[in-house]
Amino acid sequence: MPSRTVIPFGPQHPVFPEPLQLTLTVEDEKVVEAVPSLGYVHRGLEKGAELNDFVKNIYLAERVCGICSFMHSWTYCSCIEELLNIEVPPRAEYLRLIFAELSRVHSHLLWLGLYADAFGLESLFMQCWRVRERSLDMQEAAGGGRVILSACTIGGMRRNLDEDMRRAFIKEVAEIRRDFERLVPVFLNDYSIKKRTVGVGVLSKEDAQSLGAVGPTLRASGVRSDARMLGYGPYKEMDFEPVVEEDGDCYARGVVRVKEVLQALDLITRALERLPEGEIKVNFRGRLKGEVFKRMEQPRGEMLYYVRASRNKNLDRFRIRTPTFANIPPLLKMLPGCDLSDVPVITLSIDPCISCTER
Amino acid sequence: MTWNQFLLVALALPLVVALLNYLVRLPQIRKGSIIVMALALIASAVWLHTRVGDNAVVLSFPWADLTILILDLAILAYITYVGIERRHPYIIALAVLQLAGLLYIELGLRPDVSEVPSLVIDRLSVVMYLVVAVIGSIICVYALQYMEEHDDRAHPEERKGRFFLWFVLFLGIMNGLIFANNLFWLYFFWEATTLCSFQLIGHDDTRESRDNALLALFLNSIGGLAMIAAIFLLVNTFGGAAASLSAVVNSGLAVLSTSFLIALAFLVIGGFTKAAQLPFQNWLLGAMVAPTPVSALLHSSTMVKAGVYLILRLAPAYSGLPLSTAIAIFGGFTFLAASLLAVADDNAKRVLAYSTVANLGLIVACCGINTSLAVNAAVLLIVFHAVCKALLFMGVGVIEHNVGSRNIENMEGLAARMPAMMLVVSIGVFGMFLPPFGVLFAKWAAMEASIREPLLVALLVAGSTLTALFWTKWLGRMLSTYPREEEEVQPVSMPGYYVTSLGTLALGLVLLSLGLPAVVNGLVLPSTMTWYPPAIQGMSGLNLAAFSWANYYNPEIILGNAVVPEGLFPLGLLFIGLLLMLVIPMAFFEPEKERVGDIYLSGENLDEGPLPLYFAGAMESPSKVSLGGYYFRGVLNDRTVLSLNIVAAALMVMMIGVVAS
Amino acid sequence: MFQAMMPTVLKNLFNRPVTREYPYTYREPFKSARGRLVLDMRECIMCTACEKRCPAGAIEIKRKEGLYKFDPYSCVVCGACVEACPEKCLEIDSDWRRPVGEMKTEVWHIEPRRKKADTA
Amino acid sequence: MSWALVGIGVLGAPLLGGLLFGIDRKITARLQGRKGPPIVQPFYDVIKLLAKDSTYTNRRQVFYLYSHLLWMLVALVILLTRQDFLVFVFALTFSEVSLALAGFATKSPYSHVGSNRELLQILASEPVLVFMAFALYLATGSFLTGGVFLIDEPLLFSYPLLFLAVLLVLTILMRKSPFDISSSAHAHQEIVRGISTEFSGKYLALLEIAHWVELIIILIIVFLFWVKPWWAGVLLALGAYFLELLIDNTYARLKLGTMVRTTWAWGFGLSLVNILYFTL
Amino acid sequence: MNLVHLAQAKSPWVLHYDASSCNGCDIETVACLTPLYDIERFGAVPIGSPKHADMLLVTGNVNHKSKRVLRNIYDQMTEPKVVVAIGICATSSGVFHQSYNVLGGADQAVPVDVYISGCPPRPEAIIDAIIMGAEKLKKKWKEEEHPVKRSNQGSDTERSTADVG
Repeated sequence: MPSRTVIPFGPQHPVFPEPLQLTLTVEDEKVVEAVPSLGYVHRGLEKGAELNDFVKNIYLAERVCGICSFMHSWTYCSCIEELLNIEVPPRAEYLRLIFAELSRVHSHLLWLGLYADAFGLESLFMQCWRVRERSLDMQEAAGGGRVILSACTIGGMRRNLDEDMRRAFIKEVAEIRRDFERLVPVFLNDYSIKKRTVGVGVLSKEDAQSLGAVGPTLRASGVRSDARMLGYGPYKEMDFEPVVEEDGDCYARGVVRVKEVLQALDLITRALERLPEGEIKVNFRGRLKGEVFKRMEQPRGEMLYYVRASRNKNLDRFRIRTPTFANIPPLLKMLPGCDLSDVPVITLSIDPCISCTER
Repeated sequence: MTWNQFLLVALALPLVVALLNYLVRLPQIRKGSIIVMALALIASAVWLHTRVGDNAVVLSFPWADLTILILDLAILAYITYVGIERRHPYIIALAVLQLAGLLYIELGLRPDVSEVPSLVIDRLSVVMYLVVAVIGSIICVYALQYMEEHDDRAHPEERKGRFFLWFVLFLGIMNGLIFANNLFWLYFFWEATTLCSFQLIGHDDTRESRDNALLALFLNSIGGLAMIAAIFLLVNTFGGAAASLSAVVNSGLAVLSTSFLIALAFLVIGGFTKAAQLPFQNWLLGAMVAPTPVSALLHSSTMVKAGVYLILRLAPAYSGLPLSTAIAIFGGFTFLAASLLAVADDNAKRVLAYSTVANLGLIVACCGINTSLAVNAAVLLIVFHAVCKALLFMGVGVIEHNVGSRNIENMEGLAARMPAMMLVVSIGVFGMFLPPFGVLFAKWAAMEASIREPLLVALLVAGSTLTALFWTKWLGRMLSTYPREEEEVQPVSMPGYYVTSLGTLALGLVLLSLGLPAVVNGLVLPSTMTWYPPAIQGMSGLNLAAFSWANYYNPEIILGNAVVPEGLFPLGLLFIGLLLMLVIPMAFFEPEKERVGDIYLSGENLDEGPLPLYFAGAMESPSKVSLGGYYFRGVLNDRTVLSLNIVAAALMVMMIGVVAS
Repeated sequence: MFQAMMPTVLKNLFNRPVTREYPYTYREPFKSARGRLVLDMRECIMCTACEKRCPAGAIEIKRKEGLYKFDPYSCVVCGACVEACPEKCLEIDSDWRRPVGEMKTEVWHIEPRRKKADTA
Repeated sequence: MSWALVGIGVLGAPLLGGLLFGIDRKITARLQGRKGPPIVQPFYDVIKLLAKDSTYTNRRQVFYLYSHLLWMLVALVILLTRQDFLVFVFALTFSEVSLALAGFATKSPYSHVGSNRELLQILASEPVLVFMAFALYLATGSFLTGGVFLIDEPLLFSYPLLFLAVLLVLTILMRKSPFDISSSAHAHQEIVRGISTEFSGKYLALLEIAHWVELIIILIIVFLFWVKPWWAGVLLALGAYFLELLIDNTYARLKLGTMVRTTWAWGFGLSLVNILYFTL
Repeated sequence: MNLVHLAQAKSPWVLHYDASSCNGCDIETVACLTPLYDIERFGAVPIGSPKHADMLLVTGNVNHKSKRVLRNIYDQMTEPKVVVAIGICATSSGVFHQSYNVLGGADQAVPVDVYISGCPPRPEAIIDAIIMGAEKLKKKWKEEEHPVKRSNQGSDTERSTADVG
C-alpha cells in the first residue's frame, strides 16, 4: 500500500508572496499529484472596470498586478487609443518602451531573487533585490512611484523625461548592468544552483506549445515566440531578437530571464539614446465604439486584452488573459514526479503572478 | 530439588502440559495448567540461577540415546512426508539426505558416544534458560488471552488445543536445546524446533501461512543438513568422543585440522539458518503470518536465539582464526542489510522481524569479533533483545487486534486510542536503540569491541544509524495525533492477561536496564568466564573491568585524567537524564493554563468535519490531510533485497573458502 | 566556477553595509514621487471635479452641507484629482503618510463661496 | 571543584551559544550587505517567546521537546566531563530523536515531513561522529574524550580527512545551507518551518535554547581536533564556524537525497580512508 | 518586566499574508527585508508559521475566500499579537471598492492595530508601521494579564470617523 501525504501548499505559505494553493499528494517526497486552487486574489476587477468611467480604468488596470503594472496600463491605453484612433506621439511611445523594459528589469530581478530564495540561497536573493532597488529608484524619479507608476495615460504619457534625467538614466542603466553582471555567473555557473535546477521541471518543446505556455517559460523550451516581435510601439525599430534556450528545465528558464534582463537594459539604453523630441501627450475627445484585441509581452509573457465598448462612458466588456493563466497548465504538467523540495523551484520558475491571473 | 527433578520441570513439564492441552480442550484447564507451568518454569529458572556456579553441571543419560535417535528419524521421516505431500522436491531432497547421513553415521560409523555427556549446564545455559523460561512463560500467559481473540474459523477449541500443544512443546524443546551437549541430542532438539515452528507458522491454515511454513521448513532443513554434515565430519575424523559440544569448543583442534574447521563452519552455517541471517531471512519474515505469540516466541527466546546460541557457544573454537573475521563481517553485513530493509517496510511485524535479523547479525558479529568484551556484549544482547522483542511483538499483537491491521500507517494516532499500549511500546522501542537501555549498552560495547576490524566498524556504524531511522519513524507514526484527539477518543481497555504480561516485561526492561551493572556482574560476566577461555586467558583484565565497574557513573574517574581503554558508559548520568526527562515536563507543564492549538494548514483549516484535519482544497471542497510515512521505495525495493541476498550468499561462500584454504 | 557566490559575499563582508538606516537617517524621496495628497481647502470651490475623477472614491463632497470629506486611507495617490482641480487646491507631496492606529477621515466644512460661473 | 565547572558549563553554554547565534546573524547580514540585528537579538527573541502565550497539541509534544533540550544538555555534560565519545553521540542522537518525535506528535503535514527529514539528517550526520569516536580510540587508546588531552599531537594532524568529513556534517548539525532541510530560520521553502511549525511560545524558546547548546557542542567537537594549546582549538572551532557561515551564504539548499548520498559517500569515504590509513 | 518589554519591542516576528493584493504592497513588504531597508535591524524576521508570529502584515483587501484564511491565520497566532494593514487595499479597499468580490479592508476579518496608507506604501513607511506595531505588542502584553485571554473574538471593528478640520 503506498502511503501518501496530502499537503495543502498555500495559500498562506512563506515561499509564495501570493496566495496560491496547490494540494500536493506526496509519496515519500515524490509529488504524485498537484491540484491547484485559485481565487484567493480574485477581486472582480474586470466587472469593476465595467462600472467605471473608462479613463479611471487606467488606474484599475495598473493595479491588476503591481509588478507588471506599467505593462497593463500601456496595453489598456493602447486599446483605448485604438478605439479612439489616437496617434500617440513617438516620444511617448519611446518613453513607454523605456518604462516597460524598466519594469521588465525590475520584475525579472525580483523573480531572480525569489527564485534564489526558492532554492534556499538567501544571500543571492538579497543581492538581486539590492540591484533591483536601483531600477525602482529610476522608476520613482521618472514615474513618481516605486512600483505603481501611473505614468501612462490615454494619448501618451503623464511624465516626461528631461535631458538631465535622460543622461542620468543612461549612466544608471550602466550601473545596473555592472552590478547585475556580477550576479550573472552565479545563476549560470554555480554548482549548487545547477544541482537544484538542471533537469528539474522539464517542459518539452511539444508540451510547451500544446499546453499553451507563454513568455520565458515557452522560450526556455526552445520556442522562438515573443509578442514584442509583433513590433508594437517602437520595438519594430529596435531590431529585437528574443532570448531562446533549448532545455526547458528550471535552469533554462532562469537563464532566459537572466539574459532578458541584460537585453532589456540594452533596449533601455538604446531607446534613451534615440529618444525623439516632441510632445508626450495628445488630447482626445469622443466616445468609444467597437472592440479591440491586443497582445503585448509582459515580463511574464504574452498578455491579451480585449475591450468592447458601444458609445458609452463605460466599457461593455473588459477581459484580460494574463501570462500566468496560460502557464498554469504547463506547471501542472511539470509538477508530478518531482521532489517536494522542487515544488517551490518549479512553481516559481513560471514566475506565477496570481493577482494577474485572478484579477 | 535435584537435577532430575529440575529436568522434569524444564523438559517434561512442558511436554505434559502440551499433551494435556491437546487432549483436554477445556479453557479452565488450559489456563490453569499453563499458568502453573509458567510459574514452575520461572521458579526453576531462579533455582537454576542460584544453583549453578562456575563449574558446569554435567549430566549423562546414555539410556536415552536410542530414544533420541528414533525420535530424530521420526522427525526426518515426517519432514520427508510433508515434502512429498506438498510436492516440494527440495525439502524431500534435504530430508532424505539428512536421513541418509544420520543412518550412515549411526550404522556405518557406529560412533561410541557413551563417554559424551548428554547435557551440560553451565552459566551460559543458565542465562539462556532464564531467557527462555521467564520470557517464554510470560508469552504463554499472553497467548492465553491472545488466542481467545484470535480468529479460528472452525473448531476453535480443537485448534487452540493444537496450538498450545506445539507452543508449549516448543518451550520444552528449547530448554533441551540449550542444555544439550551430545551433538546427536543437539541435532534432535534442533530438528524438533524446526518441526514446532513449521507447525506453528502454518497454524492459521491459510494458503499464505502454509506456504510460509513450508518455506521455514525448507530453509531450516538446510541448517539441519549442515549440522548433519558437521557431525559426520567430526565423527568420521575424530571418532565418537568428538560428538560433544564442549569437546568441540575446547578441543583447540582448529589450528590443526581442516576437516574440523569445515565442520565448524557447517555448524555456524546451521546457526545462520536458524538465526535467519541473510540470505536465509525469508523464513523469519514469512513466519510473521503466524499468530503473534508465535512471532514473539520465535524472536525473543526460542528458535532464532538457538541459532546465535550455537554460534556463540562455538566462539572459543574459532577464536583467532580467519573464520572468526569472516563471521564478524558476515554478521555486520546482516546487521546493515536488515536495518536497511526494515526502513523500507510498512508492516509492523516485518519491521520487527528485520530488526530481529539485524540484532542477530550484531550478535553474530560480536561472536566473530571474539574478544571478551564482544562476547559479553553478545550475551547481553541476547538477554535484552529477548525482553524488548517479546514486549514489542506482544504489543503489536494487541494493537493488531484492536486496529485490525499490522500496517504501520494504520497505527497512526495510537497514542490517543491506546495510551497504555503506547507507553509499553515506547518503552520497548526506546529499549531497542536509546540510552540508557540495555540493548544500546550492548551495542555500545559491541561497537567499542569492533574497533579491531575497521570494515566491520563501517558496517556497524551504518546499521546503527539506520536503526534509529526506522524505530523513530514508526514510533512517530503512533505518536501523531490531531489536536484534542485524546479528549474525543475513548481509550481501549486492556484485559488482565495483557496488563500482566506486558506490564511485567516493560517494568522488567526498565529495571534490568537500571540494574545493568547487576545484570552484567551477576549474569553476563560469570556466563562468559566459565566457558570462554579467552575471557580468562587473553584478557588484560582492564577490558572486563571497564565493562563492569564503569557502568556506574564514577565522577572521580571521569573528571580526572584517568584513561580506560574501552571507554565508559555513564549509566548513572544517563538515568538521571531519563528521570529528569520524566520529571521536568511534569513540573513545568500546566496544560490547563495553555491553549490547544489547531494545526497549521496554510490558513485553510475548515471547522467542518469530524476532525480538525480538513482544509479547503480545490473548488472549496474539504480535503483531508493525510500523512504518509517515508519508505524510500524508490531506492529500497525488491532489487535491493535481491542484491543484498546475493552479497550475503557470496560472503558465506567466501567464509567457507576462507576455511578451506 | 564552483563557488560563484563567494566573491560577492566576501566583498559585502568587507564593505560597509548598504542599509539605509531609515528611522535614524532620513532619505529625501524624489521630488516627483507621489507620497501623499495634501489638501489646502482655502481655495476650494466645491466643483466636485476631484470627486468625479477619483478612481478610489476617496473624496466625498456634499455641496449643500458644505462638507468635504477626504479619506486618506482610500486614496491611492494617483494624482488624477490634482490634474482635475481648477483651483490647484490639491497637491501631491513626496513625503509619505505615517502609520496610524486608527483611521480618520479628514473632513472640512467649507462655506459656499462666490461661484466662478465662468470657469465651470 | 570540577562539578562546579560542569555547572558553569551547563549554564554558560546556552548563553555563549546565544551570543554566537547573534554573531552568526550579524555576520550573515554583513555577508548579504545588510546591517543586521543587534548581537543580543537571539536573547530578545527567546525572552519574547518565553513571555508569549503558547499552544500545544498534546502532552507528548511537550514531553519530547523538553526531552530534546535535556538530552542536549546531557550530551554537553558528557563532553564537558570528558567521557566516552560514543556515548556522547548516542545522547546527541537521543536528543535529535526526541525532537523528531516532538515533531511527529502533531498531526501536521509540515512538521511530519520535517521530522522525517530530521531523521534523515541524523542518518546523514551520525556516522561521521561515530567514526570520530573510533578515531579518538585509535589515536589515544581510549574512547574517552579526555584522551585527546593526553596526546601531544593534535588529532587534526593524524585525521585531516576525518576533519573534512566532520566539516561536511557540521552543515547538517548547524542547520545551515546546503543541508539545512528539516527546519531552520530560513528553510521555509516547502515545509514552512518544518519540524518546529507547530511549536509556539515557550516551546519554541526551548527549541532555540537547545539549538544554542547544540552549537556549543558542535564547536567543542571541532575543538577536540586541536586541544593543545587550547587557543588553537578555539581558533579552529571559530574558523570552522565562520567557514560554515560562508558556505551557508554561497550554497543553495540541496535536496534530501543529495544530502544522504553526499554525506554517506564522502563522510564514509573520507573517514574510513583516514581510519584505515591510520591503522595500517 | 522591563526586560520582557524591551524584548517584545525588539523582536517582532512578522507573518505576511496577501489577502488579495495586486502584489505592489507585497513586494514592498518583501523589499523591507532586503539590504537597503533591512527590517532585521529591529529584530523583525519573516516567519512562515502563524504560531511563531507576533505581527500579521496584511496586504490587499479581504474577499470572500481570503477572509477565512485571514481569520484562521489570526486565530492561530498566539497572544500578544498585532495586525498591520499595509496599503490602501488593506485599510479600506482602494480602487477596488466597487468590485463584487471585495468585502473591504483587513478589518473586515481581523482587528487591525496599525494602518498604513499608500498605494503601495514605501518600504520606509512599512518600517514605521512595524516599529509602531512592535510598540503596540508591548502594550498588549501589559494590558492583558498573562496568560492571555483565550478567545480571539472581534472581527467587526468599525472604522472610526472623526472630525479633523
